Amino acid sequence: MNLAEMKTKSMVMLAGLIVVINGFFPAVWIFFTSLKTESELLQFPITYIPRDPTLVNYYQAFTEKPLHLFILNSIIVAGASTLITVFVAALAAYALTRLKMPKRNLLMSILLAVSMFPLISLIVPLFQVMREIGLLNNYLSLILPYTVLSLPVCTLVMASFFQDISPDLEAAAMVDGCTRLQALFKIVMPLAAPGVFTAAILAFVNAWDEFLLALTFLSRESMRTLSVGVTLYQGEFAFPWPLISAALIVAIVPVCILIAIFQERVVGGLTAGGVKG
Amino acid sequence: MANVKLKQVVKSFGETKVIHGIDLDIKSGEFVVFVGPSGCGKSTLLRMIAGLETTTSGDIMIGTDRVNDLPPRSRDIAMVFQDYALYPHKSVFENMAFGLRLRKTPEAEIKKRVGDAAAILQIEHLLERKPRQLSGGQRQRVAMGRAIVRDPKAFLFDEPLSNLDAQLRNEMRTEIKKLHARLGKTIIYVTHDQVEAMTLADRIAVLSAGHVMQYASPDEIYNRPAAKFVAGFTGSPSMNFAPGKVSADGTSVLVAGSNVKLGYARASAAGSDVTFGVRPEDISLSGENADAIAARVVVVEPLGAETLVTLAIGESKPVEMITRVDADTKLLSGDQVKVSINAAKTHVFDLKSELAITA
Amino acid sequence: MKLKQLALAATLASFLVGASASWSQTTLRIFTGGQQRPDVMRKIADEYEKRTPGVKIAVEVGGATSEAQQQYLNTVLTSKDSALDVVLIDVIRPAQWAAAGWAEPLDAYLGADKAKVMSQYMKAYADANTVNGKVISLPYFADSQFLYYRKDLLAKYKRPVPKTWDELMETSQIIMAGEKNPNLRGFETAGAPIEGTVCTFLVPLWGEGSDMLKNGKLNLDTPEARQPFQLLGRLKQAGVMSPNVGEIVTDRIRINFQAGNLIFAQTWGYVWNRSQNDADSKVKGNVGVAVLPASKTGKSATCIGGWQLAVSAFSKNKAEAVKFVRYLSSPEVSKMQAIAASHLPVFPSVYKDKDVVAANPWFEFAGPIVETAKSRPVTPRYQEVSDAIRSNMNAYLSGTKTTDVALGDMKKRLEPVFK
Amino acid sequence: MKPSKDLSERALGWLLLAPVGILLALIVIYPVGQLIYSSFFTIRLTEPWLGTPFVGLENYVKAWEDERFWGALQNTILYIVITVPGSLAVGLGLAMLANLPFKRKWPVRLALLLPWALPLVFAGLIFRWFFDFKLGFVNDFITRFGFDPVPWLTNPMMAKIAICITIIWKSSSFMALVLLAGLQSIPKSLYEAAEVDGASKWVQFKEITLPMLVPAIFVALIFRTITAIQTFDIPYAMTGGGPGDSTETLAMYIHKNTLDFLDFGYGSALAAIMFIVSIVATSGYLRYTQRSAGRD
Repeated sequence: MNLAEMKTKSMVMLAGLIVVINGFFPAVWIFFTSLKTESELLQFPITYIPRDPTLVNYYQAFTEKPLHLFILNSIIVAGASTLITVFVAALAAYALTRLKMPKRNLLMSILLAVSMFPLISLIVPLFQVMREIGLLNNYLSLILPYTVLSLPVCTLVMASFFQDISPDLEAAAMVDGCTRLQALFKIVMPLAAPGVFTAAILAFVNAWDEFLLALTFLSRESMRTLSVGVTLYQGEFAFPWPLISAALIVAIVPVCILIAIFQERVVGGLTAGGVKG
Repeated sequence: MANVKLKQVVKSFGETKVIHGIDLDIKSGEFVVFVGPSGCGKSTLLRMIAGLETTTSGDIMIGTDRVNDLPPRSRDIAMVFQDYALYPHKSVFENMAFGLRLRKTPEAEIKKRVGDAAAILQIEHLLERKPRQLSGGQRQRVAMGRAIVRDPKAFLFDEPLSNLDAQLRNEMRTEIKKLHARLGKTIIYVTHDQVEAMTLADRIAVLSAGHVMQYASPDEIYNRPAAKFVAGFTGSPSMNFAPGKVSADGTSVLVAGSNVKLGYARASAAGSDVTFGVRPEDISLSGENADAIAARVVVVEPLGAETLVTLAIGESKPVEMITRVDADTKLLSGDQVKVSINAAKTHVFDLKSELAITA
Repeated sequence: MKLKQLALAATLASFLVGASASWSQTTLRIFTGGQQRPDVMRKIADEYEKRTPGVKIAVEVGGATSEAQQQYLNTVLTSKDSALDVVLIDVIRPAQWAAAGWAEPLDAYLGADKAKVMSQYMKAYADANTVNGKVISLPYFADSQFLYYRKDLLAKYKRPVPKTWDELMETSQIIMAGEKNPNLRGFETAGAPIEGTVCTFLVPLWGEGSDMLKNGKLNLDTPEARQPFQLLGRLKQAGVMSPNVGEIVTDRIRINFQAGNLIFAQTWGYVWNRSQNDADSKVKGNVGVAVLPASKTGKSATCIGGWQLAVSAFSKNKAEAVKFVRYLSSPEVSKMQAIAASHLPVFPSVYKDKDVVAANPWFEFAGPIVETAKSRPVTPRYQEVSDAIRSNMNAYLSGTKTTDVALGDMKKRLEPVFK
Repeated sequence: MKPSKDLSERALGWLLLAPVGILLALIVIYPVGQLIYSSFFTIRLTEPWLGTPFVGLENYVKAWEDERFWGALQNTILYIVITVPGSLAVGLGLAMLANLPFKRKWPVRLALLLPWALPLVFAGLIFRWFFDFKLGFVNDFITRFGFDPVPWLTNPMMAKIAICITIIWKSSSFMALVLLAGLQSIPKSLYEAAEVDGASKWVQFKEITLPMLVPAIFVALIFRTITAIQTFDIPYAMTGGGPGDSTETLAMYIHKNTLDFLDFGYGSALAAIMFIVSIVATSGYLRYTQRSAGRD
């Protein structure tokens, strides 16, 4: 290896380090905090690395609140809304890209315009809708709005993927005896798998992140989702950071694992879908 | 304009060596083609000359300068890429002008040079268009135009025709040949297509697995291949090979139970097992004569101008060989015929080294 | 095939029977915040279920802060949802609940007992739960702001517990100068834009003998109204209060006090237990509780807190709910809470209960202080009032508004509420 | 057996769009209608005796005269103007760095995905801690270099900076993902051609990377703008709008008016205004998609 190559190599390492630190430092901070006792945390000057690491916060995070239920609820809500979003968005994207629909650009624009409406201002009327159809404290009260939240983006991503699939393939499938719908599900969808996957991840993270609706629509403690559940550790009179940090770490880990497993495909999917948008 | 010289050029990626110490001397104004199957290292070698790949060791000289450590932009070369690499957001004119602008060429000069190149390539009417509005052949011309306007020391072509259909490929091949004749520039051209290599090159470098197998004129490559690999890579259909045994005096080879005369004696291989090779056009149907070998027709493929015939030659253990015959020759599969082999055009290769045995 | 259908029918039938059996049972759903010790509430509910056959209590735990809870309740109640029967509400809310018609007035249920029932409670609580003569809710437990102080430090420097703000400042400066601990501050109170900051404004104002409202009209054009700003400004200027008071939230005061970084603190009742019992508390055994200071001429008053029980106007089991509320708001439960959760009782009598005092010795001093507690302005638009006060107080404490601007803006926002 | 009949394309199209339509109608269109309708009435739940009289545009007039609304609007616009280009710049930087040829790709990718997957509220809470005057590591860091601690969250200017930094940190990673996707779709040969043509790295960035990234940048910007208009969680968690109202956004003010003050008429009017702001801010994009759709 010559000097120039070594220089390049160390520059690349440095770049990687910057990106990694930028992405990880809050998580690392939170992780360290989760190993501290409250008194160490409040020490001044502050400490960075825990002096007496303890796992007691993790134990407490699970015993003080049903953290496992929060995780489960988040998985149920995010998972179900992801499935519905992908399904519904796939149908719409198909109709908008592959069928001869009148005014499809207009339809697309409407879809986008709708997504621009600040969801935050819809909480009260939405709450009434949910109550009228009896969905309060029902997972559906979050699943449905989350589905809508991600619909426009997912439709766009999938539409851009569908556009790239040769119409001949579908024609071939129909000659072979598929109906249009079968052609969609058996030929187009599998071929657009990266797009479907990207849409799914987007929808999942959107749902996983959401706070305000979750706070308002699922009030029973056993039905809280993670983003709300973790903030429940704080109180009027308390902000137990180490405990919250432990809960946060537990909350972040599943997503991290999910992302670590699928990161290749997330980036790959965005690669293909994001650009064309 | 300049000559290009490679001295013991080596390229390795980590532990794996992909170019094994290549020496090549390309004369100023010469059209040299690197040919070889995919993965032989020909593109890597070209990119090393361009400066797009680092050189692990050895020297690359363009003119009198050693350019190993120069970035591509300082090597004064122009390159035409396989996918043309036209800047999609720039018009044809701007694509061609880009390199000149970067060299701070005066506007009038840019106009003139782009205009001239466009005239040569007959793309003057396309100058305002964007690349995506062009056909494949037009894009190809633009890519060449971009190289021409630069007036560099050397042109590098990286499989420039492989994305075109057969018809267009032939046309563009002729264009490139004309262009070389007109500009007289040093051109290094990479292709896997031996027809392109044969038709375009002043000299061909046949590469295999990071080695130059032969570096010679097309005629020499075709008629005096230095190795079995080179022989098999050129000509279409390619040379017929069969296992053989050189006679004790070295003047003939025993192939499929029949004795085949050699053009001259291979004393060095007398009595040893070899690979025998003969090109299809050097096998001819003949009447009964002393040297004629019995053969059976297996497949007949009329091409219009000529007909390819696959024969099972020999008596004891027949081997299949292809020959070209006149289009009027009427043969059916299963016919028994006699063939003779042009002794002057026979080749013998060593079994192990696969190099041609020439003495 | 037939058999399967039969089995299915039998299963369905058994479900129906089971369901109809449970119909004879009433399930009351009570909503409480996560900070009001839902675990203790559960125990009390278990006790109630034992005594009252046919009634099941479901405890629903809401958001962490009073505001988070109210935001949720707002959505539930504006849509007239009958899901909740009993709701635990902050002491500042009965007026809003009365106005919005969310709480079932309890007068009819109390009947002739009304006067007797209400007179058992500390007066401040009887008042806080009565709006326009109607009993909107019943008190569950009390709370108020106290002046916490460091007994050891006051003793070391031979200073009395301050009666006035000037004394507090002087004592702080003396001790801070003597201790030479750069982390030690004299005084801390809430300054972030949170509900507690309303008390940060009101306590000194009351201490001047003034009030925000006079006969229901805004009364901030007085010289006294400038005092809270000037006082806190002086404290901050002198370094007695930390420069970051603008980001101080309630629990931060406890943390700082417990860490031994404060001489005085103005905060709620829960701090006593934590600072005396937490393993990491550095002030164990040195915590004193007193009434908050006043001005030289005024009379000290503290800010009332605590939680009330309201019956939802949309409940389908109002009668049962009221019964349950009456139970929860009884001396018996007050004592249970005092012992199990250190919740301050709403009955003067309970403060003197032997078991209660044994569990919480400090209740002895706390009782009289709670008696001095005053309510924050009573109005259905309290949230707007609170917002006007806290955001301007916060702006002032952060140094972004002067007294004139902060007070002016506060008035501007309050005027439409009290027009 | 009857031959199965395929629906006409158009009928099938409408059928496939139906689920979207139903969901939108239920979750967005009906509530929005209710919202706009409400904005013409006085609906103050704290004072139900006022009834719900029709007041025409009074709520809008009130907004026009409401300093706090203008302040919130100004803050929102400030956050858009700072954080949208900010996260684009940081995101582009991250994407460029992440696009380098790493031997091990997963730590880098994970580092890009993590901030994206971290819920906004969490990000707000964590950064509030970072910017804490006394216990935050930012002040710890700068005091170590001999500077005075900065009152990050209690000074309006500094609080805005802290919020913008947090928003940029949180949103730049998604930006980076989209841009990285864009970068990876640029053929390598373009850079090689430019290299041979004589372009320096900077010229390559300016002449190839940026123009080629335009579609990706556009997509990223639009989604970022839509979310920036709705900025809520991060300032809510970090400052609660303080000091004073100096960091309050439109979304927070709407939230306050509806869920705290229970003034639904006024809150609805504000929400409707916010919708108009969204439409204005993104209409350019709509035109762009229309145009590009028309072109292809």
